[in-house]
This record gives sequence, structure tokens and C-alpha cells, in this order.
Amino acid sequence: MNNIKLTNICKAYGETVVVNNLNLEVKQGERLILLGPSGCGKTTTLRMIAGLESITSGELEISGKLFNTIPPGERNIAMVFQSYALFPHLTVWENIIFGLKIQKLPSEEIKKRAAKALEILNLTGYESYRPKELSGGQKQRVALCRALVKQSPYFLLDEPLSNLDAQLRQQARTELVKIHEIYKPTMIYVTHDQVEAMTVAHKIAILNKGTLQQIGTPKEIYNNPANTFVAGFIGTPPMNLCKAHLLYDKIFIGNECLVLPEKYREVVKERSTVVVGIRPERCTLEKSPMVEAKTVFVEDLGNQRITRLQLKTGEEIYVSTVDHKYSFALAQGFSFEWENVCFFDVGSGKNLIS
Amino acid sequence: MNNIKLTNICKAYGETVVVNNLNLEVKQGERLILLGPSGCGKTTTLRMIAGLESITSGELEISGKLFNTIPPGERNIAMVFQSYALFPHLTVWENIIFGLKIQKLPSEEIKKRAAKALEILNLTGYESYRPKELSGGQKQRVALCRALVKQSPYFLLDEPLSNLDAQLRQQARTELVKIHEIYKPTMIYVTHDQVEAMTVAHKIAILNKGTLQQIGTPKEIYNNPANTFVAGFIGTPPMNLCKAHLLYDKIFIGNECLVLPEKYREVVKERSTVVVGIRPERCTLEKSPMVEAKTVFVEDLGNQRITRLQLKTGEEIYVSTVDHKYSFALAQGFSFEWENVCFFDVGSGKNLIS
Amino acid sequence: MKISKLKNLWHLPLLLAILVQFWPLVFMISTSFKDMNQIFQASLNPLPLPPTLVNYETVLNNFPFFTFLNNTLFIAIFITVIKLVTSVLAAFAFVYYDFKYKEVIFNSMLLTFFIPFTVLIMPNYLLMSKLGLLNTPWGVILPQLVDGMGIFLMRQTMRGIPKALLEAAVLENASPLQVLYKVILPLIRPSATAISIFFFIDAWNEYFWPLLVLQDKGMYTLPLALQMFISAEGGSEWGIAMAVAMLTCLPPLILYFVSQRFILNTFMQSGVKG
Amino acid sequence: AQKQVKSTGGKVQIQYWHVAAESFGGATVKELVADFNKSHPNIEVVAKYNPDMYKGLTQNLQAAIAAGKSPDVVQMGWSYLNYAADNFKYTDIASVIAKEEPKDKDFFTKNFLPNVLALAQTDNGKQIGVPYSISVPVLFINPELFAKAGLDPQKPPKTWQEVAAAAKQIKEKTGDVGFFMQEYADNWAQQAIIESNGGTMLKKVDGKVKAGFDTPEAAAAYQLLADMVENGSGLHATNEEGFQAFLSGKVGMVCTTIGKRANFEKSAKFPVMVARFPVFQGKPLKVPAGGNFLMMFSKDAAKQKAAWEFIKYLESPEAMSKWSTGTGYLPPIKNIETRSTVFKELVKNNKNVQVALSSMPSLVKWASFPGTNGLQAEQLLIDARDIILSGKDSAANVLKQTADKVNSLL
Amino acid sequence: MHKSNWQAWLFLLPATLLFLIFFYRPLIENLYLSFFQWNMISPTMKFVGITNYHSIFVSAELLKIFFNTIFLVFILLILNFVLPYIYSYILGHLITKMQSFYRSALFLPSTISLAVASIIFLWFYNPIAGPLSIILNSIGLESPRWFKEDGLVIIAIATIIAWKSFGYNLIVMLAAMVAVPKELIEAAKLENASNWIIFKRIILPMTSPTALYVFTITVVFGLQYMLVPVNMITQGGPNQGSSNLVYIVYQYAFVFFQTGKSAAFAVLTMIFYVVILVAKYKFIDKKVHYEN
Ligand SMILES: Nc1ncnc2c1ncn2[C@@H]1O[C@H](COP(=O)(O)OP(=O)(O)OP(=O)(O)O)[C@@H](O)[C@H]1O
Ligand SMILES: Nc1ncnc2c1ncn2[C@@H]1O[C@H](COP(=O)(O)OP(=O)(O)OP(=O)(O)O)[C@@H](O)[C@H]1O
Ligand SMILES: [Mg+2]
Ligand SMILES: [Mg+2]
Repeated sequence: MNNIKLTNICKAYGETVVVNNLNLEVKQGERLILLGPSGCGKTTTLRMIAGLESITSGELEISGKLFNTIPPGERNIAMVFQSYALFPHLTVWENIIFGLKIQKLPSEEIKKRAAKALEILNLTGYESYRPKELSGGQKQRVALCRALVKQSPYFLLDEPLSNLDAQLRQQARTELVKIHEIYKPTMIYVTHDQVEAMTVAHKIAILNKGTLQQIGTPKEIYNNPANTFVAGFIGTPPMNLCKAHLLYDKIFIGNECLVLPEKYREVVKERSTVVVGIRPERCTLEKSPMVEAKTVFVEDLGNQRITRLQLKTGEEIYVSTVDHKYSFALAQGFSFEWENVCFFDVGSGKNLIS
Repeated sequence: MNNIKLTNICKAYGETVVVNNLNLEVKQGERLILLGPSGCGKTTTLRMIAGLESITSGELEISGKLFNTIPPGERNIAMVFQSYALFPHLTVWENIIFGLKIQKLPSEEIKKRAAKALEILNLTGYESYRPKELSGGQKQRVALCRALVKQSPYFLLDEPLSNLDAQLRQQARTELVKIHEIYKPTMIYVTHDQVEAMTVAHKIAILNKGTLQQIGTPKEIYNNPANTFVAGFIGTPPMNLCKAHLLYDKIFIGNECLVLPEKYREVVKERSTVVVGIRPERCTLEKSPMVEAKTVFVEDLGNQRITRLQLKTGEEIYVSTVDHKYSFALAQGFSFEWENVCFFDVGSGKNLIS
Repeated sequence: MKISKLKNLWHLPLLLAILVQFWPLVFMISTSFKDMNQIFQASLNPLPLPPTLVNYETVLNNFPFFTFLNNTLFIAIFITVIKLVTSVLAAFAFVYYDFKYKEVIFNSMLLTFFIPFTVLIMPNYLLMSKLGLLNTPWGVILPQLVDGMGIFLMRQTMRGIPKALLEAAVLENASPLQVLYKVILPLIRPSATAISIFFFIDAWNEYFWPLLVLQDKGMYTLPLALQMFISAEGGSEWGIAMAVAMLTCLPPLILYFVSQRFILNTFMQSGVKG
Repeated sequence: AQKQVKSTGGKVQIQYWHVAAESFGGATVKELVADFNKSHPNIEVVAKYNPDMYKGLTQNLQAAIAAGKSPDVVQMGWSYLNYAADNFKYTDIASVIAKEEPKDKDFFTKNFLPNVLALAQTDNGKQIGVPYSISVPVLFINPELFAKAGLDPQKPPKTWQEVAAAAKQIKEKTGDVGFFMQEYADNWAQQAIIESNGGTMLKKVDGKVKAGFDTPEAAAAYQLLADMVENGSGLHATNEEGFQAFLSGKVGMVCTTIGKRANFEKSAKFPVMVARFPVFQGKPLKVPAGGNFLMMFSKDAAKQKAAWEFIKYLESPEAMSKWSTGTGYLPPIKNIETRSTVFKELVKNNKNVQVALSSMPSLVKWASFPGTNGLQAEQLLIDARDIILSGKDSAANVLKQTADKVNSLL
Repeated sequence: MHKSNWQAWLFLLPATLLFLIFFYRPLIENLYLSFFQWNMISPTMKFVGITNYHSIFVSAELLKIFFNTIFLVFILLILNFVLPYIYSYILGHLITKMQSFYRSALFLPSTISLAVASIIFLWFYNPIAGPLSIILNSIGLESPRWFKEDGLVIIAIATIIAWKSFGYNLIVMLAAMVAVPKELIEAAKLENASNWIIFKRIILPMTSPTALYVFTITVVFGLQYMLVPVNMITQGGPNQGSSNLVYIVYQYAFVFFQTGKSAAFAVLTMIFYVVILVAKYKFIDKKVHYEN
């Protein structure tokens, strides 16, 4: 049962609390992605798990044992650093076997493991290169290799792909998933790239300012964000959020009076205002739309068009369309289906449905 | 006639040729975007135009005059650097008027221009801030401001938005276009962000290894890439490229025998093989498809799904779909329309249609 | 990370080093406040009991202390200023321009830093003597007006300025001098200050060359004045010597205390490599 | 400032170079010069201190002469006599007297004992300067340590054998060191002990100067010192260290110049006593003169005359007494006790000075190594001292080897 | 960047002139003077060919001086190279508190005049009355005669120099130590590497360029600084015991007034340095890990 469990973990530097009461469990073989804006405490959380940072309070259990004070070297955790942390003065081979040699494994075993890992990661032939002679993608693979050979049941990765360019990144993340499928370690993966999060994760945990916002499958998070923060954080362009007034069975979005279906009236209850959220790609541009709006600006990204609309209230709405499907030039506003709409509390930002 | 014209421009550092025989013209008031992978010579080209780098051979004409040897200070070119290059020891105001003071303009004039520019860029009130007290977006606007006050007819920008995060970036590029519309300078803009290129440019010039690959409007470039390099470079995921064999009126894509419409048979002529290119979003997943293929992997990006298919030949094809439109689980392959297909020469990679 | 008690053991060697490094200073301070008798009675006891100012009084009343001070100040300040100017100008040339043999010239300047000064003293002494500059401050000053290390440190500091800043200035039609004045100098001010302070301290402490060049007591610098009290024919005056030593060390010490953060950071950041 | 001899307003300006540090006669020089300038309105003496003693002064003089800016009157160290005679274009004082002031023609004979006058003569008898300051080596004693060791400080050792015995006793009784002989970068004190044992420093063979110290007498004298160091009763250290130790009350006897008297009396916490330089049983006392003589380097007649006036003034009994009081040097001129009341007082009140004065008749010349390599030769003998005292080899061997080396240099 | 050669030279002019006059000219002049016999004052110089070199090479002095130089360099390397190396590791990686205090305090002696230091240490080493001897006596040891014994005198002199330059070397080393990315050390810690292994396998190779620099300045500065204490305390004694290639140049020039031999020694010293520098480039640089 190689799981990692965080219970009420807090981390404070002096007065500033960086991680606040974090509860998290990663099951054996699962890929958990930590996602969040810069400075939200992702790296800190990872480092606490690795033992590189002390835990202020709370309990860290690994495989059911309390790990709070075990020194990092004895945790048997493999970690890939954001900067790769390759030893610049060692060759690829020496980098990979660094830890194994310290463990004093028999040299046969070392060779076997390293050769295998190099093969999997397509690095055979590069053994005697030094890190500075490698491209970014290769460096990243060497760092992975070093983690792999440990055959550790826990894998921590801190933005392992952030230094790669778009093309390489896509390749690398596919590879990463492939490797995970082979070894099935318990994996925590830090990133602030959404595409990465959506494609790699079994589960995503979204942090903001040290506090857990939501944890769930990519689909849950995308379709059912727990609060406005998550809604605004996930998706490019992000979910459109606008205030709506409620009166009996009517809802006013952008001064447009719509009938709120019975089902959702139960959700919003007695509230007089609510924040509604609609993903840009769930909106359609129409000649006779549900909500009238003025087209302000159209950006053509080639495979997709982003249309910025201005409601009568002045609020702006992005609508994303795949260009060869709609004739948007004549659009007078946008429509949507109620089932694609999220409702958030105005004060707390909480999703009222989930 | 404030145009910029490059004729057979070459730049070599010692033996290595960095820019190779570049021909380019930017008309007055036009926005040209230089796009290309890292190290392809974009910055070098810009710097040669600005006079910060010597020109090895070829002719640089600005407003019809040969400018090869004019010192940079006398070219009256405004440039915004990737890193903004704001003077950290000067306030926003001092930064903006730095050049005007060196030009010894009357102080009335300086004040007028700077105040105007500050207003346009929404920086009024920040005059006495120092760069380190500004956010990334503000810094970028100050850098623009400094370029604006010069009232120079030429604007060079080197990845001006690359340091901003995704959200700010979108804002900034809209702003940039707005300002350009006001002053209408002749503008060359370097980036390697495709979205930026597609949205900002009047014309895009794509470079690779110092050689111009294609120059044209965003639409031309997206729909009609001049060669396989451009096809593979533009779009995420990029255009699918696969080899196809030709026999009489038949074309074999992934071992599937299709009939090539007459119109395109003229294009491919006597060739026995050709590279066909289809954009992922122009493919559709079908139960009874034109080309049979196995679904290998599905990535859900939330607003879009990327399905990786494997053809019988082993080649891989990406299909991008907006998830709520298709039931892809049952897909047996993909279909497309011939008018969305590009044909490239196998040897040279040239687009056979354009 | 687990912070073990063992970790604190590493402070022991450091404290020992502090003790060794500070002992001479403590000795100097305490001796300067002792009278002749105390000095020879209790050299281990750092506390002058009772402290006496007699040594300082002797120094200030019977010796042209302020002449020494002025001489030292004049020489040190002059050297500092000119050295700063030569270093800044040369470093600027290396940073701003691209010219043939740049690295060769730079290395040949840096190399001088490795030439032991003694190897040069005789020819330089003869030159000073030919120029009639012996026994003048100029004789002391001239050979110290340039410094390979200074140029190296300045260049290193200037390299820290993003090239784009200089180019931005050039695009605004700024002349090289304007670039130096308006962009580089304001930006390197903290480091340049630190480097100058170090120049100053070095020039202030210089002993050997002034010893050869200066003969007239009226010309003496403070470090030289020191040896008037030690190994003199009449015997050494330890208390007075230590008082003079104290007064000699005081200005550099004060400067160091005021600016230690700059100085240390400059050396830490210079990224020196062999 | 290096104002060169300028005649300002009819005044003749002359430069006087001395080695009197502030702590050792510097004030007296000032006083003397001021006094002279006041009483000689047409002459202005500018005094200049030269650090690093006679070596420093010689260096400076070299440079000044090279630059054509020689001073007028100079305090020259005795050991630099030959070097100065060979290398410097000095002014012959006798001929100046003959030319400018014939009335002073018997100045030398009237004022100096012949053995004192001879100190400032080269080997071929040429008088190159006027004796000015005399110091003699003496034995400083710490009476408290003597008493503690059961010795009588009132009966200081008279012979070197007694010194060695006393030192040993001090070491054994108190654990402190018994004896230290100065270790300056010269051989002055060592010469005294060698010559007191009947040895010589230099000898003349066929008109050429040769090392004379490779004799059994010299070796025996040196060995006596080395033995003391060897058995722990003697100290071998740098000068400063030796004196520090003595002043801290940790050394019983220090053999050094009488010039240290004032400083020692002031710094030590015990009443410092002075004894005469010891002798070897049955052999006469010979002490080399330390200190300096005055040389003249003036070129033009007016300045030569002024310089001579100044020298005459410095050698006058009154000036001499002041100088002696300020420094601790012994005055070289005859019958000073009767010619100056000041000096009479000094002698009466300080027994230590009296003791020192009593060795004046035994003064001999400070050996000076000739030739371009002279200074280097002297260094060899200094090195030899270090080797002998550190007990690496016997004195006889070392002196022999050194003599060979010195002879090859001379 | 900018090609105007003449402008660059204008900026370089003051420094270049001064370097030529006060650094490169003397080197040449030394070579010239080394073929003459002269005493600095006599109006005539006697050309003697290579006699000066010859007499240096046949004298026993050269060997001793050479050995002294090597020994001094050796001690200095321990005190000013190895020790700062270890201390900078402790300071940079093993302790977490009071770093800046130690840094500032240990650097402080570098601002003190060597003349002052020499005088203080002269007292410190006094074999009878000095603090060191009192301490040694109190534990029943007798203080050696620091400045009067071959070997010991070099150690004593070296400590004075070490006192002065330890701090500077420490700071330079420390800069390199803290420049080793923290993540590399953490990566090693995750592999269960001990402090010793981290030092040996990561810190040592990664700080080697700076170490080489400190190595060089230890030698160069050491021999330069040595002049003051030797001149003030031992004058090269006992029996040339504290003399060395650098001091001898001074001694012949300004004590013995033999410019020819002094110049010859100066030339030899420069050759010695060149040999060291060449050796450095040939043998040591290869083993050093350079980032760029
Ligand atoms: N040693 C420290 N002392 C004080 N604050 C710290 C320290 N280390 C990190 N922090 C703060 O803790 C917060 C969380 O840092 P952390 O590195 O975990 O962020 P992150 O989520 O990894 O961000 P990024 O995406 O930029 O890497 C930040 O605000 C940071 O400033
Ligand atoms: N001074 C130089 N000497 C040699 N080669 C150089 C020099 N400057 C640039 N290059 C090379 O010229 C090529 C083009 O560089 P350039 O900076 O123009 O690329 P770029 O297109 O701006 O790339 P990026 O998107 O990474 O900024 C690169 O391969 C680079 O290595
Ligand atoms: Mg992080
Ligand atoms: Mg670029």
C-alpha cells in the first residue's frame, strides 16, 4: 500500500503561512497533479513530502507510517526537480548511477538498471555526454532516468516540463505517462500548466495561497469547478463569470430576462444574486440569441476563433468557436444550454451545485 | 513612404550564417510578424534593422534610402526589447524622456509628448515609480511608452510579451494593436508564440535557420503553408503530415485507397508519392470513416479533445474535436474534405498548390 | 529537514576562527590603553586596569599625527579616485566595444595583478628617482594608479548590466560617454563604491612602497609612522605604537563597518574564476 | 619637503640628516637645530629624519646623491664608514677648514682622544668625518631576578665566565632566562665579545682585507654564547622579542647598547642596572664604538662654511651635553665633565651613565666590511650568528666556513 | 558590440599607459639590469654578461631560497586555501544561523594594515613573554624560538599573512560554495548522500574553478604580503631562513645595493611564476570542471 497521505499539513515561514491545513491522499499508482498559480505552495508541499523542508504541523503518512521526521535520504522517494538538478560535472551515466553508487548496490545491478532506464527513455548512446551538451528535452529525460533507476515507489515531479518548448512538451508528457504506466509508482506532479494537468492527471488538486481549493478528476474540475477561483483558473479563455440577478423564476444575465428552469431554482434557493459561469466553448453565437451582445473583437487562432462580446451591462463574454462551423459575422449575441451553466455564491464563490 | 526593405540580407558570425539571403518588405503602417523557432535569426534580423548588429551583406533600405551603415542612434527607430530594457535607476518619467533629453528637445515638447503617451497607455499617475515597483504588464507599457514618445515611424518589437503570463498577455496584445491603430507606424514584431502571430499580424514572415520560409497573411499561412516546415510549425497540434502513394486516380493514405478528385490530380502531376497535410481540426471522427485508424490515446483539454489515431502504416494522426459535438468513442477512423488537404512535394517539402 | 543538535557543533570551528582572527585586534586595543608598566606585566590580560589615555595623548601631542593622517588621506584618496577612473574607463572599453585582441589586452592587464610587486620595485624606484619624485607623495601614488584586479572587478560588475539597457540607450542616440554616465555609472554605483572602498583601504594600508619612497618624516603615512616606535634605536614604545596602530586601523575599520554589506556582496558576486 | 639648498634672503640653507627617531633624540635634534638657527641668523639648518637607522639613511643618501641633491651634514653610522668612503663623494672637512676657517685648524686634536678620532678614519688614516655619538655595549641587569636567583646585583658579573654562571643560576633558580645579547642586523655586540677575547673581525693580508674571525679566540667567545642558548640560560630571539622579555622581567641580563638606557629605565617595572661590558679572564676590554659621526657633503663654498659652523656647534660641550642627555649616547669629546655643568649633573645622578663612560678608553673601531660586496659579507656573519646560536654547528666550524665565503666576496 | 576601435583605445589609454610604464617596462628593465654590475649610485654601470646569473646558480643560497619559497607557499596553501575551503563549506552548507555574522567578522582582518599585524604578531610569538609562550608554558611546554628557527620562522610569517588574507579567500570561496545550486545538494540528499560525499562528489568538483583562482592568489598574494613581516621582523633571517625568491630581490637591491643580482633574481622569480602559471594551465585546468 504505497500511498501518501497528508493530514492537516501546515507550513509556516515565521509568520507567513505558506501551506494551510492541507489534506490530501494519493493512492498507490495514482497520478496526482498539484496545480495552482505561482507562489501558491506547490513546491513547498512537494518538498515537505520529500523531507527537504520541515513540516510545521500536521501528519505526513507514507505507506501508513508517520514520516514527519525521517531524513530525506531514508524516505526512498525519487524526485525530479524543476531545474532538473543534474550534476554538471558528471556525465549522463554518472548522474544516473549517482544514488545507486551511494547505496552501494552491486555494480552488475547498477549497470542493469541504468541500461534499462536509458533504453526506455531513448538515451542510449548519450552515456558519456555532460548535461551542458544536452538539449532541454534530453536533460529532462536524464533527470527522469535518475529518478527511475531508484525504482522507488514514490515519484515527485516539480514542473518537470516547464523548461521545454511547446512541441517538446507535448512529446515529453506523453512519454511521462507511458513510463508511469510501466512502473506504476505513486506520483505527485507539480505544474502550473493546465494542459499538462488535464492530460496527465488521474486527479488534480488545485491550490491557491496555500489552501486546497478542489480535488477531483480533470473532468470534474473542468466541468464542475468548486468555486470561482477554480473556474477562472482552468481553461483558456477561462470560464465566463458574470453576475445575475434573480427574481422569482426569472434570471437576468446582461440585462436579458431569462427563465431559469425549475431544477436550477432549487440550487440558487432564496438568493437574489448569483454568479453564473459558462465555458466559452459551450456558448454559441446566434442571430437570435438568448442574450443579446455586441461583438467587440475577434481573434482568429487558426483552429479556433475567440469572439469577445460586450453585454448590455458592460460585462464581457468570450465565445470560442471552431471557425468552419458558424458564420459569426451576423451574430447578435450568444446562447447556451442550462445544463452547461454553473452557479456560484456571490460572497463565498462556492459552486452551488456540487 | 516609411517602408522597410531588406534585399538579400545575410548575417554571418565567422563561419556560421545566421541570416541567409533574406528578402522582406514592410509597407508603411503595416504590422509584420517574424515567427520562427528559437535561434532561427529573428532577433538578429531585428537588430540589423535597428543598427545594433552589422549587416554582412545585402541592402537595408528604409524610406528608400540605403541604411546599412547609419549608426543606430541616427536611424530614428523605436525598439521595444524582450526584457523591456527599462533603466532601473530611473523613474518611469525619466525612462520615457531619456531619449528626448538626449535629443535636446525643448522641455515643453518633452512634457507634452510624454504626458500624451502616458495617458494613452494608462500610466498616468505612475510617473515617479521605478521599474522594480511595477508589474510585468506595467513595465511592458512603460517600454512601449518610451518607444511611442519618439514618434518614430518605425517600431521594432522583440518578443515584447514573452515575459507576461497567459492572462496578461492576451490583454497586452489587444492593447498593442489598439495603439498601433492610433499611430500607424511601420512595425516589425518578433515572437515565437503562434497565437500572438495569428492575432496581431497583417503579415507573417516565417523563418527557419535563417532562411525565409513563407510570408503572407495569417490566413494564407494557416491554410496554405508554403512547405512542410511551416505546416508543422503552425497550429497546436500541428498539421498532420503523412506520406501518400499515388496510382492513376487513386491515392493511398494509411493503406486506404481513396479516389483523388480530378482537380488535385493536376496538382500532384506525375508524382508517385506525395505528402498530404490535413489540419487536426479539419478531420472528423467517424464510425464509417474515409481512412480507418485505431484510437491510441485521447487527451481531454477541457474545451477540446485531441485524439491520437494510428493508421495501418503506423503513422500517427491527431484529430482535434470539440467534445460535445461528437461521440468519438465509437470512431473507427477519420474523414476529411479534399478542399482542406494540402499536398507537399516529398523531396523539397514545397506545397504543390500555392 | 531534521535539525539535529549535532549541527550546532559546526559552530565550534567557526568560533575558534573568530577567536584567532580577533585576538590581535583585542591585543592592539587593550595595549593602546595600557601604560608601559601594565604592558609588560600582564600581556595576557585584555583589560587595561586602569585604562589610560596616556599613549593617545603622547601621540596627539608629541607627534605630528595629523600630518601623518593628512598624508595618508591625501595619498589614499588620490589613488582611489584615479584608480577608480582608470578602472572604470578601461572596463567600459572592454564591455562596450568589440575590438581586435580584446581578450589578449584584457588578460595582459589582469596578469599584472599576478606579478609580485617586489619584482618591480627596483626599476620603479629608479624611475621615481630619475623623475625626482622620491620623497614626494607623487612617488608613492604614481605606480599605484592602476590595478588589474580593479579593472577585472569593474568589468565583472558592468557585465551584470543587461546588454539591452546599453542598446536601448544607443538607440536613443546616446554617445558612449552618455551611456557611461547616464546608464552604467548609476547602475554600478553600489559595487563601484565597494570597490573604491577597497581601493582606499589598500592604499591606506600600503607599507612597503611608501617606506622606500618616503624619507622625510613630514611625508610619512600612518603605517610608516608606526615603525618609528618599533625597532627604534631607543627601544620600542609598545603602548604608543599600539595607539598609532589603533589610529591607523580605525578609518579602514569604520569604512568596513559602514559598507561591509556592499563589499562582501561585491566580492561574492564578482564570480571570480582563474 | 625636499627644498633644495636655496639661499633665501642671504640666508644659507643647509640640510642635516639624522636618524634620531621621535622616541630617541628626535626632540633634541629639533632643539639643537632651533638653537643654532637662532644664534646664526645667516644660516638655516633644515633637519631631516631618516627612518630605518643607518641603513635607511644610507639608502636615502644613495638616492639623493644619485638625484644630485645631496644633503650637507649627515649622521653616518660607524659600520658604514668604509662603504661611505668608497662610494660617496663626501667633502673633506680638513680641507674646508684649511680653506674657509684656518683658525680651526687644530680642532680635531684639541677636542678628541686619538683613539676616538681614529674611529672616523679610513684604514689608510684619512679623516672622513667628525666623531659625534658614541654608544658602547653594556650589560643591563634585572636586580630583582638576580636577587631571586640568589645573586648579588651589586656585584654584577665582570667576566664572561661569570656571566655564563650567573645566567645558569638564574635559569635553575627561577626558571627564567639568564642572558640575552642583542641580535640586530649587525655584528656590533658580537664584535665586542670576540675582540675582548683577543680575536679580530677583519685583518689585512697583503694590503687586502680578509676575514679575521676564524680564530680559536673568536670561536670560543661565540661558543660561550651558543652554550648559554643551548642549556637554556641564554635567549636566542629577535631583538624586539629579547627586549620585551627583559622588560617583562623574564630575562636576567641583556647585553646591548647604552643607548637603550633611558627607554629601559622608563619601561621596566624594576630598577634597571647597568654593568660594564664583561671581559675574558686576564684579557683587556675592547668595545666597538656604536653611534655615528658627522660627514659633510656640501659642494659650494658658502654651504661648506655653513656646514662647518653647524658641525662645530654640534660638537660644542653644551650641545653635546644636550644630545647626550636626550639620547643616552656618550659624548666623544675630551673632558666633557669639566667643560659642561649639565653633563656633570647627569653623571652625578645616574650611576648607569658613569659605568658606561668608564669604558670609553677601551673604544675600538666598529669593523666595517669594504668593497661592493661588503654589506653582503656582513650579512653572512649575521647569518653565521643565527647558525651558531641555534646550535646547528659548532662556532669554530661555522666561523671557518663563513670566513671562506666572506673572503671570496671581499 | 561597437566597432570604433579608436574610441575603445581612448578609454583604455590611461590604464594602458600606466600598465606599460609601471608594470611592463620594469620587467624589461630588470632583464637589462641583470647583465650589469651596479650599485644604484655610481655613474657607471659595468657590463658583466651572465655573471650575475652564474653567481646565483653556483651559490648554495639559491637552493635554500628556493626551498623556503616552496615551503612558504605550501604552508600558505594549507592556511589560506585548504582552510578557507573547508570553512566556506561549513559556512555555506552546514550551518544555517549567524552566517552573515561569521562572514563579516572573518573578513574584517583583511582591512587591517600588515604593518600593524606584523607588530602585533611579533609580540604574540615572543618565546619568553608572548601570550603564546605563556599559554604553552601553562601546559608545560616550552615555546620555540619562532623567528629564529629555520622552518618555524616561515610558519610564523605564514600565519601573519594567513591572518590577513584568510577572510578574503574565505569570501571568494564562499561565493562559489553558495553558487552551487541548492537543488543539486538536495538531489544528493534524497539519494541518502552524507555531508562528506556531498562535499567530495559535488561541492569539490563544482567549485574547482574558484578554488583554482584562490589557489593562485594564495601563492601570488602570499609572496607579495610576505614582504612586510619579513622586512619588519626578521630581515630574511635567521641565516636566510625567512628569505625567499621575492624577498631576495628586495634584499639585493635595497640592502646590499647590488642591482645586477637583484634584477637577476627578479628575472628568475618571474620565470618561476611563469612556470607556475603554465603548469596551472597545462595540468590543473584539465582537471577542473568549468561551467562554460
Ligand atoms: N524559505 C522561505 N522563506 C519564506 N517564504 C518562503 C520560503 N520559501 C518559499 N516561500 C514562500 O512560500 C510561498 C510558496 O512557495 P512555493 O515555492 O511553494 O510556490 P510554488 O507554488 O511552487 O510557486 P511556483 O509555481 O512559482 O514554483 C511563496 O509565496 C514563497 O514566497
Ligand atoms: N554573437 C554571436 N556569435 C555567434 N552566433 C550568434 C551570435 N549571436 C547569435 N548567434 C546565433 O545566431 C542564431 C540566431 O540568433 P537569434 O538571437 O537571432 O535567434 P532568435 O530567432 O531571436 O531566437 P530566440 O527565439 O531564441 O530569441 C542563433 O543560432 C545564435 O546561436
Ligand atoms: Mg515551485
Ligand atoms: Mg530572440
